[in-house]
Amino acid sequence: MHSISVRDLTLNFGSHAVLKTMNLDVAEGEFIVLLGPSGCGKSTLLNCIAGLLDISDGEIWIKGQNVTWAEPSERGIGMVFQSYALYPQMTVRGNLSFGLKNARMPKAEIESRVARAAKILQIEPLLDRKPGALSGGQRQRVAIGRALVRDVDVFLFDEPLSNLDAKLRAELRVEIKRLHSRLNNTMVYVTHDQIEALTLADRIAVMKGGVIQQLDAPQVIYNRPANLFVAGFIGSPAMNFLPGAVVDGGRSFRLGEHSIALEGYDGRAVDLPRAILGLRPEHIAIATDPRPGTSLPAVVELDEPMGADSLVWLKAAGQQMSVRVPVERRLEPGTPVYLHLDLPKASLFDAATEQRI
Amino acid sequence: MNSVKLALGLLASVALPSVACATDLEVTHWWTSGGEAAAVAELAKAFDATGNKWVDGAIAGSGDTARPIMVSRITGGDPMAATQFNHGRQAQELVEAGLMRDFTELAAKEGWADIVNPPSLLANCTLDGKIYCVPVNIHSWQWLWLSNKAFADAGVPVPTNWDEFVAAAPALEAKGITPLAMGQQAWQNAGAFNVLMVAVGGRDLFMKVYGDKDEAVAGGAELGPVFKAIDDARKMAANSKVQDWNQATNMVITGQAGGQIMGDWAQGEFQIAGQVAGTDYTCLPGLGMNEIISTGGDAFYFPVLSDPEASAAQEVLASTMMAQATQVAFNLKKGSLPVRGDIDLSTANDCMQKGLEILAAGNVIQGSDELISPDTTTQINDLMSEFFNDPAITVEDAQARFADIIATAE
Amino acid sequence: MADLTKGPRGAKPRKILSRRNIMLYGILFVISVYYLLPLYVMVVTSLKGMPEIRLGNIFSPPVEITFQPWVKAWAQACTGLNCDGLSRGFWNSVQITVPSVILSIAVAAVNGYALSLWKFRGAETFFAILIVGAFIPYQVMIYPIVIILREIGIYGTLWGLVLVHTIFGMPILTLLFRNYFSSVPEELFKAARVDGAGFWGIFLRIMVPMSLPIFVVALILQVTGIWNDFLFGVIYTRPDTYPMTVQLNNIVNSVQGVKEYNVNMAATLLTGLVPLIIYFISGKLFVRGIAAGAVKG
Amino acid sequence: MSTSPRPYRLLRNLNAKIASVPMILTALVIFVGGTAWTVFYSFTDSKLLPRLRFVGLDQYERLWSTGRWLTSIENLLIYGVLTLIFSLVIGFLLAVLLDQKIRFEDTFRTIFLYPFALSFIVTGLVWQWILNPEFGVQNVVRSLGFTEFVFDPLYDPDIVIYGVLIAGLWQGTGLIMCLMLAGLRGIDEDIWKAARIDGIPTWKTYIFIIIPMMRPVFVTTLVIIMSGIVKVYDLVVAQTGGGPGNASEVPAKYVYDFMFAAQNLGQGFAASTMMLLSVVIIVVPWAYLEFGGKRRG
Repeated sequence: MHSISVRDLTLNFGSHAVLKTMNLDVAEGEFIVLLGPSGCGKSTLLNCIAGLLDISDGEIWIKGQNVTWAEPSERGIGMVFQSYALYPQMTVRGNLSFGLKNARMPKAEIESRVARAAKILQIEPLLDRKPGALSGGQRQRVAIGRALVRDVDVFLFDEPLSNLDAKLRAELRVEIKRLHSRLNNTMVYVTHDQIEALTLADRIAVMKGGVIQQLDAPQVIYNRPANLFVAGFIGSPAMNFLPGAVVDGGRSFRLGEHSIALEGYDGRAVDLPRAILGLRPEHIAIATDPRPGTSLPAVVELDEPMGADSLVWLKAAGQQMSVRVPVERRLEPGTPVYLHLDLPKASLFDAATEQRI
Repeated sequence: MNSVKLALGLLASVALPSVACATDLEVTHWWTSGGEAAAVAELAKAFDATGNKWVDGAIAGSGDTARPIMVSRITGGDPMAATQFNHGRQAQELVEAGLMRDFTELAAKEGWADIVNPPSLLANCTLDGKIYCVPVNIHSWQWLWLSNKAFADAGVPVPTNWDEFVAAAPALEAKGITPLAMGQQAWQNAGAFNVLMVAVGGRDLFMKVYGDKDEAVAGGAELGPVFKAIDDARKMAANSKVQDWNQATNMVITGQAGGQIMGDWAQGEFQIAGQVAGTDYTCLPGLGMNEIISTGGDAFYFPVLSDPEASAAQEVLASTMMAQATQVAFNLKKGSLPVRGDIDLSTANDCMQKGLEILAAGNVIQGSDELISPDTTTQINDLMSEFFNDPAITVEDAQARFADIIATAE
Repeated sequence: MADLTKGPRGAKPRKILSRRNIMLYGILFVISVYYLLPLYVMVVTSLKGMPEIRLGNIFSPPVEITFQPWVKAWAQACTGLNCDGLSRGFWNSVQITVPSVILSIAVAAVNGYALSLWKFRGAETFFAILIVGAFIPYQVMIYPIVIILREIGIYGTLWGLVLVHTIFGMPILTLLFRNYFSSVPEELFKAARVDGAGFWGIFLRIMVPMSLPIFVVALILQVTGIWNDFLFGVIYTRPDTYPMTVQLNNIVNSVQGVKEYNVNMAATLLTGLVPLIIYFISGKLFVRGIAAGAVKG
Repeated sequence: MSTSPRPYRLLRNLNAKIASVPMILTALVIFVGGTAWTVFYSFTDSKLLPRLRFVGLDQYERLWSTGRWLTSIENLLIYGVLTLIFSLVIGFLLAVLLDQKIRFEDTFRTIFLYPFALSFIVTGLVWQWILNPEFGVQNVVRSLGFTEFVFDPLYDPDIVIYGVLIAGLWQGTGLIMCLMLAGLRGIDEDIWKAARIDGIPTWKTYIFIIIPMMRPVFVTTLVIIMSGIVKVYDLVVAQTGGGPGNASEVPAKYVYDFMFAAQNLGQGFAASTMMLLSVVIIVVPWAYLEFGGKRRG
């Protein structure tokens, strides 16, 4: 049984389709991250799952129940929002217990649940304060606590860390991960931050234009992006794209006057007049000598030390490329070098369909 | 029957002292100036004496403020027990709609047809042979009130007619006295015009214009002198900057103005101010020209009520209003003439006596309210109001517009 | 939502006696005179006797202060047969104002809440009609409303009048509440739904407690409007429940000889006292609430 | 938790819909229904009571050939345009003045706003009194030695409408100032900092940056000002009674007078219909753009 199952979900605003026949199954205890640029429909999908938006077509199942038309509170979910959405006139305790009171839970039970959540999140000293007197991080803990006390199997996070500064964000990210491993409940987490996605998720659903582009484990998403969009969206700096053609019955990639042997590439190899070769910066090595068939001559333009490693920007075959190198390796602008390509880790896309081949 | 009811009422009120067993009747009217209020008090007193209670629903302003309220209440299904209307055409539609009580029976029993004089008053209350209202007084518009003090101050004799008054105007102005007091409300301007039409033009002309609605006469040379007179009035009233009619009357009382064209209700104000006709002020019916008075007046209408007790009390009130004693008391205070021809008003002052004489001689005409619809009245009011306030409007323009109004009048 | 506690935003203050400040305060002072003059005239006139008023200068302070006009306006002035001044209407006005204010605000608040957070198909259309309704002169509606009230059977009752005030207060108040609730973060509303609060639960437990400023605005607008209303008060009630403004009109328009300007002014001030007091007490909240209800569109 | 079937569209948000019933009824029955009723009967020759005797466009022909109606339209245009301009300009300038970090801001604000608590009836009476040539400003100036000084707007048909305007602005600008002040305070302080760094003069910052940012405030303000203009009635009645002559007549008064005083409902309805028509032409497209069909979230 899936924890959450979205079946053929469609959502239209007027004539504009925001979500298009979407399908998504989330296993029990799984941490799914919905990732995408703004306007891709990821928050909309989350709101549909929560029951905060009426869908146009399709079904939503949670824990084996068809909840397509159930009220949000009847779906057995807890939700955490970007702006925390704490009730300003209630104390922290009031915020935590509001939902339980609405469910007409006995007082003692409410108290014990609030106490437990407060303990887990270490917000016990704050219980009698109003949200206005809390810091951003504290507020978000309370917001998480509000989902926690509901003792539900599904947690929905709508960009919960976006309003926090970088340091707090990293802290809370870890905390959410710890929480997940402790509670082991299903979590659906919306973000536009790929670091959050890559660190937290069991699986990532990369979305664009109301469609899930790829749904896979973070490493798969990273290493074997399903299409050009996913390849470009994930990874910083972005994947290097080299436009060219697949020739020789799929055995080599022609890039201007250069030809690269597609040795060890694990895709189906067919000839394509217009194709794109994608290589992540760390899958390229810089050398002084050429390596026949799998290297390209290049000229260094700029190097960008980033602490742990360094990015080198070069020009090769008329394309700008970036390469990740150890920080000790400094290269003067104008130096001619050869790029050795790690083709087994490369991605090849059909320029027309933008799909991986 | 009424006395039985009264007795029962009294008995009941003795038996159950804490409960108001007398029927409360709400009576709405717009009589709120000093003289008017004193007159209403007489009606209320007489009615209260029957063991019932007069609940006063005065709405100040003028009929124009009060009438919408009354009409709304009646059509809204929450009518008062009795309400003032100028009889004539104002209430006709309410009667036609069956919202007003029919008093034919009571009138027959008390013989109103024999006692009401002139009979046109009762005729105005009658629709399809049934009587729907109780006339309470006769008001005539055709009076010129002059301040003896003002003329003494100016050193000219008190005029005896309109022409002398116009001639005396420069002398008054020389002393800083406003010759003619005139409130700035439209009905006062139009009222003066209608008065001048009768006084200067005569009864026949008036009837041709308002009775026959003869457009040719309205626009013709016959009406020329009337428009000249109203032009004189406009010049004489140029410095009169008051709104209400009784403020204008007050100017005459205090000698700030020479005179005022106003209906006989102005008399109540002189009376309240303790002035004596003949010595302090002079009244000229028909402006001293044609001694004819109109016999418009006020009447009370009684909306149909569902409560039988209140309906019975309505009859008591109607009967009370028509009673001799009430008529005398009320009209003396109001400065109007009683609707009954069979009562002695020897206590009335000079001016009222003059009015009574004219009435007895039958020199009466119908009031304009009875001849033309409120709609037409409003149009004439508008015209006269503009005329008085804008010296740029020529006599010819005004007459041409007047003829247009008469042409479409109903 | 905007918060007035953030303080003024204009240019920085400089020396206290700079030319700029002298001009600034000079202008403010002159304008204040224009705004205060009528109040001054009203107060001064109401404390004078009639002979002094006749002497002419309305701006001169009273030589002999008399409270007689106030007494007369409150308890003695006549309309028709009733000579008990404004006192008669005071409680009537209270009785009309209190339920009218409560009901009209309650309805408008719920409207604004439903319109901003529970949008349903067609809701905006009804709202647009309502806004256009704000432009319809009341006079035009007198007749249809008489008929409607008659058909419902509450013509002439207090509830009829309360209903009329609720109806005519609705457009502007709904606009204010809608704007206010639109500025409430939508996530708060979503969180409450996840927490299992329903339409009324969210309204009463979440929205109302955080809406004090806008309720103050609505309160002031309605108390002022309803207390000052003459037209509906006189048409849709009966004499024994006439509001104070009807008596004010009667006093001002029943002229006994000369106009008693001092009594008129005293009556005017007495009638205006309730809204003025309410306004002075909660004026600051009023501005803050206006900020919340009008700034966001 | 149970498998819930898809509910009927009408039953979604049922509570919100139930709660909106008063609004929907008001919009449909009162505003649309009442308006339709009025338009319908404007084609009849109804006198005191509505009756179904159709006369086609006669009432309209008469309306547009009546000098008083034309005067009232002219007055409404003058009064409306000037009120709109002056309310916005004065309201905004006052708000800017108060936004200069001045002392006694509360006091000044109270002074400018208190007239709003008073009714138009009161406003009209006071200004009638102040503008009365025998007692008021003219008399005072004359007594200072300027014996030829003439200032009697209420008695001069050519300028009487400006006399009404003075009173109307006195009553209403305070509220506009409040709205504007709220709008100014709602602007992010960073905008001011940015403008200062860019060296933009203060007045330019207001006109080109601040005012455009205050659009929602202006929308609310416009609704309030314009709905007040169309409905202006009490003020004229109390201050001038429409006089001298018909010089200060306004459409709402024309409607009222013809419906009730002249007992010509048909004519009154025709005049109402013309008023409604102008409202519809001006307001509906705008209201639709501003409030209708717009989606959030």
